[in-house]
Amino acid sequence: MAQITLLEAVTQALAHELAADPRVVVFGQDVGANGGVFRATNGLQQAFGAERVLDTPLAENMIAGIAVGMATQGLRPVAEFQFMGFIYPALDHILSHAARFRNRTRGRLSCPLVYRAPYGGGIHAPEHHSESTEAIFTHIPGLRVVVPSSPARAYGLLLAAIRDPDPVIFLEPKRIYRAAKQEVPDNGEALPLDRCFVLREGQDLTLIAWGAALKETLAAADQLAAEGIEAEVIDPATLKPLDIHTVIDSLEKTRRCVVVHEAARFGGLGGEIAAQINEYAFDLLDAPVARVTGYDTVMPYYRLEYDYLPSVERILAVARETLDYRAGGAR
Amino acid sequence: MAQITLLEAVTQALAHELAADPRVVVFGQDVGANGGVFRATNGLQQAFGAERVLDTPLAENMIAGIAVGMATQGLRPVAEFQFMGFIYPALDHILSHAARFRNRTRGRLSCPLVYRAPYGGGIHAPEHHSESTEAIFTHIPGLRVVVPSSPARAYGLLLAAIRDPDPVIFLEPKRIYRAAKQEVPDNGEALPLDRCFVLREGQDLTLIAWGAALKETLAAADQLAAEGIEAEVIDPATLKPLDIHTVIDSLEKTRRCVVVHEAARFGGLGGEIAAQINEYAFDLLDAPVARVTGYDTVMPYYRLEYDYLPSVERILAVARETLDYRAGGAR
Amino acid sequence: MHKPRMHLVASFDIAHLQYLDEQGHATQELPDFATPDTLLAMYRQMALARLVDDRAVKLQRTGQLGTYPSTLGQEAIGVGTGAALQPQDVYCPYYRETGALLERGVEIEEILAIWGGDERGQNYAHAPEDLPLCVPIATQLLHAAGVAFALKYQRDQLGRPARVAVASAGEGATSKGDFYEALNLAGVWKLPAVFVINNNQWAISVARSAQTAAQTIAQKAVAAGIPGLQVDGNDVIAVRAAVADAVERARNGAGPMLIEALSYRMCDHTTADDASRYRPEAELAEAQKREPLVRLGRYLRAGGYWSNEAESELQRELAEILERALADYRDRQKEPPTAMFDHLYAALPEAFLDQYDELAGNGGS
Amino acid sequence: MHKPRMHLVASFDIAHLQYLDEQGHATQELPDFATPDTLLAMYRQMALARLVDDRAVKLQRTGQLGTYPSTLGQEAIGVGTGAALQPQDVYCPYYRETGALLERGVEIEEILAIWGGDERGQNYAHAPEDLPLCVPIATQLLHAAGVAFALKYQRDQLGRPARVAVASAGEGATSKGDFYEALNLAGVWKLPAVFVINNNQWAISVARSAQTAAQTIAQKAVAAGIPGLQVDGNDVIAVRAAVADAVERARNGAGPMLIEALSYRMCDHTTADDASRYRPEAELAEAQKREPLVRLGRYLRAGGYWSNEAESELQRELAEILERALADYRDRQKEPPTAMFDHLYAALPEAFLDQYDELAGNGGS
Ligand SMILES: Cc1ncc(C[n+]2csc(CCOP(=O)(O)OP(=O)(O)O)c2C)c(N)n1
Ligand SMILES: Cc1ncc(C[n+]2csc(CCOP(=O)(O)OP(=O)(O)O)c2C)c(N)n1
Ligand SMILES: [Mg+2]
Ligand SMILES: [Mg+2]
Repeated sequence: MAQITLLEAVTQALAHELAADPRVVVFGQDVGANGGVFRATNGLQQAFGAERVLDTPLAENMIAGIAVGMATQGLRPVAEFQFMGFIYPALDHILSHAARFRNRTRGRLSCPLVYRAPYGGGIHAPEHHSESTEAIFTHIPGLRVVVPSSPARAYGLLLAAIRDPDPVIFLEPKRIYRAAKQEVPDNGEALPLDRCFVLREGQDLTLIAWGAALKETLAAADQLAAEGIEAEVIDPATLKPLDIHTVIDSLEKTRRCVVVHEAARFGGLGGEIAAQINEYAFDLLDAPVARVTGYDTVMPYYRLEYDYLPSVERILAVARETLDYRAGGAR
Repeated sequence: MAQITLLEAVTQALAHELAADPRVVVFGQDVGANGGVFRATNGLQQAFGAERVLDTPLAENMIAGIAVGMATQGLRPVAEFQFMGFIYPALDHILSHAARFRNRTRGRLSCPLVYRAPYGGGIHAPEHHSESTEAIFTHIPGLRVVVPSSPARAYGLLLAAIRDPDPVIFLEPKRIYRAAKQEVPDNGEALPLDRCFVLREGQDLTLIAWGAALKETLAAADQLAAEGIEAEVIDPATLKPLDIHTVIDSLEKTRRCVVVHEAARFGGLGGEIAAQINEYAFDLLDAPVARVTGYDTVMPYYRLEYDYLPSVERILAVARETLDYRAGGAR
Repeated sequence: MHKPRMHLVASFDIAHLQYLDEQGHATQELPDFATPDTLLAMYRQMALARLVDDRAVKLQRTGQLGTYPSTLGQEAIGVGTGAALQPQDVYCPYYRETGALLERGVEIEEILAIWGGDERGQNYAHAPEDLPLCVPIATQLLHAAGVAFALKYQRDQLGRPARVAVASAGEGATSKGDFYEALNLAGVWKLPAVFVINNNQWAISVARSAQTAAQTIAQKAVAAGIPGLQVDGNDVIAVRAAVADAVERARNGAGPMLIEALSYRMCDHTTADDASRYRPEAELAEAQKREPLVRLGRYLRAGGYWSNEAESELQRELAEILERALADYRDRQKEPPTAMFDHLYAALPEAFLDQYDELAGNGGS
Repeated sequence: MHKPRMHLVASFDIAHLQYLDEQGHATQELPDFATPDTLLAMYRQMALARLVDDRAVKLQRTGQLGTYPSTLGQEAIGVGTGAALQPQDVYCPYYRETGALLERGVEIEEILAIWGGDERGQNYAHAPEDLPLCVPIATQLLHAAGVAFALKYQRDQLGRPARVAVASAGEGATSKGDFYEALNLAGVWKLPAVFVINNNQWAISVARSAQTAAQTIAQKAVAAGIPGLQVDGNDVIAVRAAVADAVERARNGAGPMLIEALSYRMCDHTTADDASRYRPEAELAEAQKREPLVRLGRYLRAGGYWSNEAESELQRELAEILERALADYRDRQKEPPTAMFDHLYAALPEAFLDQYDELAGNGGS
């Protein structure tokens, strides 16, 4: 079987569901003949017809809004935002409607839909093309927020997202769209949306990261391993609802934790994870939960983008501080 | 001097700046003849003219976008969103533009503007009229996010917001718009946007809250005081950038902390505060930083809204747990 | 500079439709549906809407209901629109909708429940596929475009019957991008969607003239390349005729249409509003002369189809209906606090069980 | 049902303006500004824009520049628009803007810097009040409305001279709510704003016909109650004449206007695009015949104002200008990492000093 990229795994999942479920409709800007600006929908219009794979006019608020309307009538819309930086005009429909229709109508109408968007920095793109503001969405009750970090997880999680009876924000780390290949059987098997994935086991330190930042996080773990320090690496994948128990289980072993994300630090998801660890596992902790994140500034134009993104060096530095931490206070 | 409400203090601050600075322009839906649906702009159009206090057509995205354009040309726009629940269509202009113009142009153009909105629940309003999603805004680099909790702070902080050279989201806790009166001299004295306010001193526990939730938080502190427990109550007021040092100073004394907010828990600002306390003061803590928040669900229609909002009872229960906490683990 | 020569590339006309004038005289031959029975049925529904609105405002004043938006003076729009639809069509309302909801079979008690702070009101027993009331202005218009897509798709791809999505909004809503984006999409995708605008001249305190420089709201259709029509929104026959035509047109695959129904908001915006702060007295007095219920009543009386006795009998009957609904509304128990999690997701994720338990009083933090 | 009688309430015409046809023949008397000198100056700027675009694409192909959007074939729109403005007017561009930026005095090196991933490119040395390039589609149109308000306010309230805000966008942008909201506000507030649409027939891979059912983009003005005009966007005289007229109209208090300039995107959308995936070959060949630079050249040659020698001399001169700019661009040093905090706020709040220090390599975590 051929090895495929994360990007191709997305396409494979979309094709699988288009074939399996006549209610599935794929739409967005340039998803048709062009196959999407990243080619995530490559060949789908040709294969499934322009009635099921549609180019929309240029309006993200519209894309989000019509998806809501479609979903309430039993379709399974899968809408693409061309880049996460262009999802903001759509927030109202996502937050006020997609996430609330079921609750508002006491279950009478619901929004089984997927909003996909390539996200994150690191591809030398123009302004607004490198956003990672997942924390805006993880704060919204009623949503699921999912970020795959490998071809297999992209395939299995996207299947799950499309089949999920509720709205899912599916953020695709475009920096690793083509970074690695993997065999991904097209077997229609979904992955769970309520479990963290433990990518690497270890007992000395827990590293938590998702999306493209796992690249540097795993590299840091390798480096630590070379020094005899075994880091456990956890990919939550589904950022909301978050499976904190897998994290706590890990901390039972490691007692030390570093969270890594590209997004700005203040109000990023790292804070929530740290707070929950604090709440669930305060007694376990031998060091404060540390964060390695994007800075609290606007993602810079590309010349400085790698100065902004968490690097292996930054992760290692904070990991070492966390490992070396010895309580200095009274407790 | 007359005592005025928080709402009247807002009006007083707006009038003061309209009088003091010809660049100040106030606009939004119904802010003119009607004086705003809550009357925050009562009498301003009559006093300053329809050229400076303007009713807009009905489009929040437009309101946010024109404010950006105005500000780049040296005006000082103060735009009202009628309710925080209607600010979402405007997110793109707030996040992608207001917060970025200075950075994008390396200081050539900037956005000295204020986006005001009544926020929070508890007034038996219809759907979407009780939002408290401040965490969406506090995550955005380049913004300031301010929430007053008394007439004097509303006046002083709004003056500061209007005079600030950068964009400010000014969220007015409408549940306490008319809850209390206070003498607020119209002396044009602004309050700092980079300092927490310590509303009550104490050495046993630190309670952190903002906006209307301070009502219950202060009531809980009173109750604790009656039992001989002195809680320090901190109102950050400016939620971003956050003055964590005042919080840490308090924890030096109390070593225990509870954060209270109306917003949903997951990804709410309470998580960020807990994470920062963890980072800055891990050794000080005798108990995990606890949170009393809205639930991770949609703010319900009004019959259940007080079941959703943090109550004095919930705050007391968590405060007591935090006070009673004894480390059970190895450290 | 001298005036350059240009050539014409496109031309557009906006027309206005009326059947009954202010005195209730027919200004042209009535459409086929306008039999005495049909007109009486619509008269009844408008009268019921007025009664419900009136009582709802009183309930709010006495603390028994939350904020409520009356349709006083605009009953012909909701009733005319609702009457023009087939049951299987999907209605996508805004929030000022008493008449239309009644036509769609929504219970009075459900309407009251919504404004009484209870989500269960949106779980319509008899209009299972209609969208719930929509508060964020103009957003329902995009939902309607999506619904229209779904209906078209279900017909074309899944062999279901032809159905139409019909949405409503106020004239203030036509300033918001959603309105335009919905029309534009419906136009280019030729969706079976009809957009009905209640132009009641006010968006809270903002007058029609302050919303747009467009001479008519109907002409906003030109931007989307779809037909736009203005109707006398106080003439229930005109409203129903125009909407029914547009709906059948859409059902037959001819695409969407925009209808502007001219009326007047004879009430406060909602019970939270005080229109005397901004509305010229004279304007209201003028509007009174054009209102839809009296107008249709005049026509019916002139034709011998209506009388004082019939009116008293109707009012008695409607009052009874209302009282029954009120009793149901008052009997309604508050949901348990845990209900706020019951329909957040299809099944509550594990991550929120702690909070559910806390609400249930079973501990947790 | 028989067809009802309706009365007409509004009518609209959309006109098209052209001065030079595809062969470069004048189709009517040229406007006063169209002296040989002025035309030659515009020819020069269009040629420069083409050169810059061509080189920028090559720089990208060789890894020396990021994604770049060429204006190939659309130079008349940027140059004609830019030439129609006064220096004190405020230009609110989108991102496909080489010609207009050159007209506004933005340095080639600044343009390259922007697409080379350096914010300093947006700190225009010679257009201090113009807005920077704008990537989120159509948002600049609302900024332009705000700018127009500011200019009007500064004139009316603060005694400053009359100025105009001019914004541009692609035809794809006219599907987005921002476009419509901007026009609507400009209309009802009678703002001194002019909106110029580069209708290059494609929005990446989405054809004009898939954006909207409107026969013209110009007619979208009808929705806002403002005038709309279509011009031949490959005729720089028509573009300049129409924009100059609209700008003077706006300056004189007559309010906003929408101008649709018909052209064709003869290049890929950006260097990240491959138009061969979706663009019919024949369409490009057709467009080639109508392109603006050759067209104006033909007119100038026919009048004896231009020649092969002049062309060679011009190309030599422009190449030199470009090489100097390229040298500056290549010499440009990357900013220090701390620069990402330098202009986030007017002064960096204490809360972020830790992070600043970390970036500066002074420790912190
Ligand atoms: C997006 C949004 N902004 C503001 C509001 C507050 N609001 C409620 S109704 C209304 C005026 C609506 O006017 P119009 O569309 O003419 O409808 P009408 O109420 O007159 O029927 C406003 C501003 C809202 N509900 N949604
Ligand atoms: C809000 C938003 N959505 C999507 C994009 C991605 N995008 C960049 S250009 C473009 C097409 C724009 O087409 P048009 O407006 O016709 O302008 P053109 O590029 O053809 O000049 C798209 C979809 C964007 N920049 N902003
Ligand atoms: Mg209205
Ligand atoms: Mg285009």
